[in-house]
Amino acid sequence: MNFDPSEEQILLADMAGRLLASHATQTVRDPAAEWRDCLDQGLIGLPFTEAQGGFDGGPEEVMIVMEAMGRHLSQAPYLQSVLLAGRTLALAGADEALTGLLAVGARHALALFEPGQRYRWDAPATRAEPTAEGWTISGAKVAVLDHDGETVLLCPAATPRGLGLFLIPPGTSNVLLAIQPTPDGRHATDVTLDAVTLPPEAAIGDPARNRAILAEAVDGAILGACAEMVGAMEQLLAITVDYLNVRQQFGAVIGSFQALQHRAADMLIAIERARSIMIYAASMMEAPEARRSVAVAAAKALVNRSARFVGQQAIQLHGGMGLASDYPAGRYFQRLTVLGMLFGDTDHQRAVVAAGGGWAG
Amino acid sequence: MNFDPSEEQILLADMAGRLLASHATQTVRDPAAEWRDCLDQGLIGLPFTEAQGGFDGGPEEVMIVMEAMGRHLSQAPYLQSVLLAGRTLALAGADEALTGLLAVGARHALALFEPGQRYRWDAPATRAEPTAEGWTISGAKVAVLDHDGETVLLCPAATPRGLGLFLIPPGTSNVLLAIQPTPDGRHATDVTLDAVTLPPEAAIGDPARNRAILAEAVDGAILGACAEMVGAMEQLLAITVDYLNVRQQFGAVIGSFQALQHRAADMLIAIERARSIMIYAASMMEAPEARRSVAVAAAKALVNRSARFVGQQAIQLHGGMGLASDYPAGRYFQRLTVLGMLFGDTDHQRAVVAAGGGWAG
Amino acid sequence: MELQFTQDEQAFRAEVRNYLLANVPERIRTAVYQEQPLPRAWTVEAQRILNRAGYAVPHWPLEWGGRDWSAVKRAILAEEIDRNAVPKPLAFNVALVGPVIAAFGSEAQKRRFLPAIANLDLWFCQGFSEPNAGSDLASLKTSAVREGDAYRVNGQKIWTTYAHEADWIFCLVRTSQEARKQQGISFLLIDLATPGIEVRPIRSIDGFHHLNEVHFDNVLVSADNLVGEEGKGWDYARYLLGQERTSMGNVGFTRRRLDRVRALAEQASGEHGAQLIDDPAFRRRLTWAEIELKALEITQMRVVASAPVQGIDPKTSILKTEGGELLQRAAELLIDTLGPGALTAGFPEASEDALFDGLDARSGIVSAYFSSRKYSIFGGSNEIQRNILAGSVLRLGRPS
Amino acid sequence: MELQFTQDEQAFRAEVRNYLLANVPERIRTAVYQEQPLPRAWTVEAQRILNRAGYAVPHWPLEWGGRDWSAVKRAILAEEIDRNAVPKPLAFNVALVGPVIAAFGSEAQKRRFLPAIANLDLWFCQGFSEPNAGSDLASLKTSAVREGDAYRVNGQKIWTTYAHEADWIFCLVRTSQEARKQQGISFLLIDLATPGIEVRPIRSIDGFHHLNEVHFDNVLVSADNLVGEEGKGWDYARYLLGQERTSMGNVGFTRRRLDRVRALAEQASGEHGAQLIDDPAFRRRLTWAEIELKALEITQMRVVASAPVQGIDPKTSILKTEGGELLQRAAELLIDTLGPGALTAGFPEASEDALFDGLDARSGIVSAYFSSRKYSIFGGSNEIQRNILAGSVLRLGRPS
Repeated sequence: MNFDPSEEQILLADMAGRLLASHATQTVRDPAAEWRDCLDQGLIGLPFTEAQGGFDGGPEEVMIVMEAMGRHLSQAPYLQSVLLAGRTLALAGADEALTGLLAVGARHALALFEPGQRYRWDAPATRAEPTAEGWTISGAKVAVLDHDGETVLLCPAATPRGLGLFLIPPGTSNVLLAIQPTPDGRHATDVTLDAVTLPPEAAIGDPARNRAILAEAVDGAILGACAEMVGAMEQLLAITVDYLNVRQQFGAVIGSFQALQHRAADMLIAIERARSIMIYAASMMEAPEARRSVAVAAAKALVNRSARFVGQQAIQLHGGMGLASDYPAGRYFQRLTVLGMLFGDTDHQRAVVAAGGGWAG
Repeated sequence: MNFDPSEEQILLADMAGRLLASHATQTVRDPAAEWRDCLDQGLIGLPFTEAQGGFDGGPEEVMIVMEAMGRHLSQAPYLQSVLLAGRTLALAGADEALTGLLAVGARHALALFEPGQRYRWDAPATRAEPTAEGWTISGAKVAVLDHDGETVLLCPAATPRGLGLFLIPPGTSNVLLAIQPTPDGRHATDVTLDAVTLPPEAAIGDPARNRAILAEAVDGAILGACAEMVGAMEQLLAITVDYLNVRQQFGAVIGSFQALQHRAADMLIAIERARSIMIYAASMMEAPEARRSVAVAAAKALVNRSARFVGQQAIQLHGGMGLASDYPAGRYFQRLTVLGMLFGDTDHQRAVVAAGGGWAG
Repeated sequence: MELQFTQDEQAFRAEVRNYLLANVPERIRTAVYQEQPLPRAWTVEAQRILNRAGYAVPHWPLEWGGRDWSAVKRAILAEEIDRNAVPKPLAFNVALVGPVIAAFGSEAQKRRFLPAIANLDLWFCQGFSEPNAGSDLASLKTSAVREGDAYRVNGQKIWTTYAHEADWIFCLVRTSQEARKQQGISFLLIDLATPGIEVRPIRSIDGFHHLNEVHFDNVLVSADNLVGEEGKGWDYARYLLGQERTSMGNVGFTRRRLDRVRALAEQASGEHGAQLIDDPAFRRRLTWAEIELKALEITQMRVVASAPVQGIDPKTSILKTEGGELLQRAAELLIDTLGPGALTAGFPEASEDALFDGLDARSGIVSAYFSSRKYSIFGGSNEIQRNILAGSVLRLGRPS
Repeated sequence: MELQFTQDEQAFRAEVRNYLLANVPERIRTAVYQEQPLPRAWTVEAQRILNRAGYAVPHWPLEWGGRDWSAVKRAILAEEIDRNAVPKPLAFNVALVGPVIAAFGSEAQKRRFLPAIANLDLWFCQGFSEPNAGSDLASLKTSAVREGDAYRVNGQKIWTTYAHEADWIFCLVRTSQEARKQQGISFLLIDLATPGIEVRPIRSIDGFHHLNEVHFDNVLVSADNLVGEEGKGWDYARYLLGQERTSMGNVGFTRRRLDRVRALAEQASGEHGAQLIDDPAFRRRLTWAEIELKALEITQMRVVASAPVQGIDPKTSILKTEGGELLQRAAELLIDTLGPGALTAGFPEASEDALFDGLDARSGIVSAYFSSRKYSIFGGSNEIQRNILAGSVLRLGRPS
């Protein structure tokens, strides 16, 4: 065992940090430019194999990049288009679409959730029927992060042969998008599919394997979300400590009050705990699915819980300033809140662990 | 609404406080003498009607007395012999036994729990079969508080006609007692009944009503336990505050450290919360059973949770001193722990509330 | 002791509820239930409906519209207003500035302001906090220098809720630099239309605009608008903070939120076909919140229905602390009913015209989660409340 | 990064486990598993079995019995000892006084003490805390006055675990009144059989006798028993507290407790016929504890398997705090498996002869709940740990 980053990993962390920091300091952020820079610097290709046109990054490298994303509140659609949809394309062998992502940054988005199913995604009510010309898909998807009118939708749907996966290009007829801003300055979209017709080649993957493919991509993305949250929490604690050491009340910096000191210590404890369970999940990414998914769910449960605590306490320690959205603390709180609700809230993830029964080691 | 004690209630509180304080200051406590004093001063008769030979005390008076019991860590078997077994006798119309209690303090104990049923008591596996000479009872009971070789056992058992209630005098053959000290200096007993033969008049109450009778007595006793815990918590907080204002470390009394101050404030908050929910339960003692039992379960759940927090934090704030059983803090912690496990732990009681669904008001 | 509501109190509750349901328009109650921001006119409309029935200022002196109802009845009234999703009478008017004017104001001030305050003909906001005087209010710096019949006011207030909706502001200002920090402070009423005042919006983390900075640049205020004596502002502020504790626990509001949580969780799907309410983890959390709310209800009533406590009643700080934390817990439960749908619930931009565009009941829930953080910060943070409990109540740190 | 155990580390774990299971008698492991107090002889027996395999003092210098195993391997060893219910090597010997003698003792002291300490031929207890020097250790008053070749020791130590079982005590004593508080302190080894020493029992809230007061009344101690230099005791104590952090999180112990909770909850009935483990509320608590323990395992390994952190490693205080809190949580789960049966589990009297009478596995559980409170108190309370995290790590209260 060894938890120290290699030289290459240190270089990667520096590069990603510099790139994202340069966007974080802009008055008006430009997610598209941030995404372009990610492409130019090879971050988009990071988690794909050389054979796929990528750079062979593993879970450690994903953690490094996603922590930087969290630290700088990146608005690039990396979690969605690279870790979730992108890795699904790679696992499903959708080479053409993957090339579009890696070569020109063509954005894809995986639609996991449906109305009335909460965080379950493996038994969609959306149905795809084979037709003479290809497929007809009907159904509804909700809360697709970073999906909009220019994104290719990757859509799971029930087919007569099992779980299908379909690529729906932007502008396809009978696809209705309801795009909403998220509280963290990104956007998410509800999608209605009303007898959408698709050509045969829109189906990717293999109904016998698609569930497992999605599970693997989702687990990888959850690990990425955990890392983004850990990065965001660390930066939020740093901002909070700085504030405590500057803000004066009753003739002293408020950081000298023991009750506030212990609260900050509890935040640090919560963050280190989150980091450790994230590392555990990363170490289990190659394990069989049953063990991997329990590890990932445990990580998200504990990171979620830490994030709610750290986010709320950071606001509390900032007093009125924490409630102003132009001050950075609130932005981090909003980001942590959104990520906490993504892929499964704390109760959901804890229940997944409990259902998995004990630990294998 | 009005929460101020009447003049009579103030006198009762003073009397009970003085009586119990006089025993609390003895180096070696004498529970029998304490019990005798309770009899002499009319405390045993308190919760019974005048017609029964008592003094017509209601839930408010029971709260007052039991708070004093908690405050002084009384070892008199009041909770068991008066509130639990005594009130069962009264509700079941077992006049002769009740007279023994009221006239000479004859101790009774109600056996609620059985092996493998945790906190459920309404469907005993213990069976009583009618015979030519009366009854034969077999079964096992566990954790009968304050029961010993001189106590009349009040024993619920399944009969062909429904839930039976049986009086088993001390010394009855084939009754095996395993008496154990409890961590709070009292004792509790596991009872084995191996074909115990009883005369016909051993059966009291009415199988059609016994479950409701027991439910009412148990709810009343739970309210009493809550009050004992509230009294114990208040005294424990007072002891802790005194200690914090005396103990010096790093050149200051430790009560001047803000983190410890806030902990003590949280203890106070927890205690007031416990007191309020106890009052709510008291206000519901005359309500229909379904509402009463939800209110009582809610009270025990919240008082339990408060007590675990207050007890543990009192020990923590005392440091090493809290771990020494000769120092009073530890004794209160032990008492709170035992009471917390009586009648149902926090999860059990909360589940009772959840099963009862919402609140009627 | 009389641990239950009397017949009379129960009848009063029914009377209040009937009046509210019969008189306050559904559209207003729906917006409040969904925690959407109200148009100014609706807030005014609702308060006038309450005022008509004597429900806006029952705790005021009789001659200014008060009623001789017991504190228990006033607590019932406050609870029913909140529980039935009726907008509360504007606290800045009826609970803060009104009682101060009634107690310390001149007859002319009373006549001019009190009826207008009760009826929300004038909307007041509160100018206490400053950038460097939050919890430590005595450090405030906004100055008011006497010049003949007027004061010249300079300085800045911050976190001023609804300053952009208000007509007037009541301020603590420093009228003397020489006295002990607390003594140089006076209580001044200022018309926000006076030249030299600039109100700047602060966007909140809930996406809305409630808060403001108020800047005073050589603002001339008639000395007629000084309340009471110069230099006594600190005492008046303390008096004001000690007023009307009948709704300090926010019991009715939390009750309404938890009722809504339960309603939503009965509609929402859980993960295995069942309703969310049947999910053991969710139900456990809701049950705890309901148990704690019941305790808080009793604590609230203990504050109002017991003999006044000598000195500081610890229950006041407890009500503030617990009331706020429970509201926050209820907001967490609310947002958790949404599941992934919280991401597309919508989130308001700060611009005024977006106030109702694209926002629905779900959006109000998301905003409510964020905005609820204020309950442990404003009005004396929970840390300040715990300082009070430890120091003034438990008397910690004072070796005997 | 290498986030998994290597083949070599896994093989080492298997080797350790096999040795422990093959060599440590079942009766000892059962008593440890059931958290019953061990007879002194069993503790000694177990440590000698460990010492034989190099498992008692692997972190010591090679010449005194240490092994050149990596910190990860030593952490694995510590975890396996705890997890398999083998008595830990006596910490006072192997983790505290041993390393100090090895680092600062004379050659004669090393030869005399180190092998005996490793093999538990001599049992040491720790004389640091005093009635008025707990968290504030620098205030200690026990004096050692040099008289020729000896020190005359007067004073009192308290909370001395196992003083009634021990042969020797290592003490911090004040050898100079003049220096700065920390500088007048020396590190002295004292034979408990020396005239003038009285050990008085302190009964614990778990019903047992572990703790003691140790009184020194004109006790003459040979100056040969001074470790290192006079006046350097504070530095040695700091050195000692910085030693061996491979088991600071108590990961193996908590793992064992949680395994036992799971085993008991699979046997115990729930309330509706099912097993307790299937009760959603109980399972939820157990799952959380298991998740947190997994995080703590990784934190523990991060402490031992990463490059040393410059300055204070925050993870050390976190390990101490979280490790203790998790042990306490596991104890709560343990006692909660008993239900009402906790009342008749039995509770030990303080008298020695009652040590095993009437006590069974259930009694050990009840006592464990009470005794576990010590983990957040002794060895630097959790409040002290949070002070360290806030002050030395986050550097709070130091305006930049």
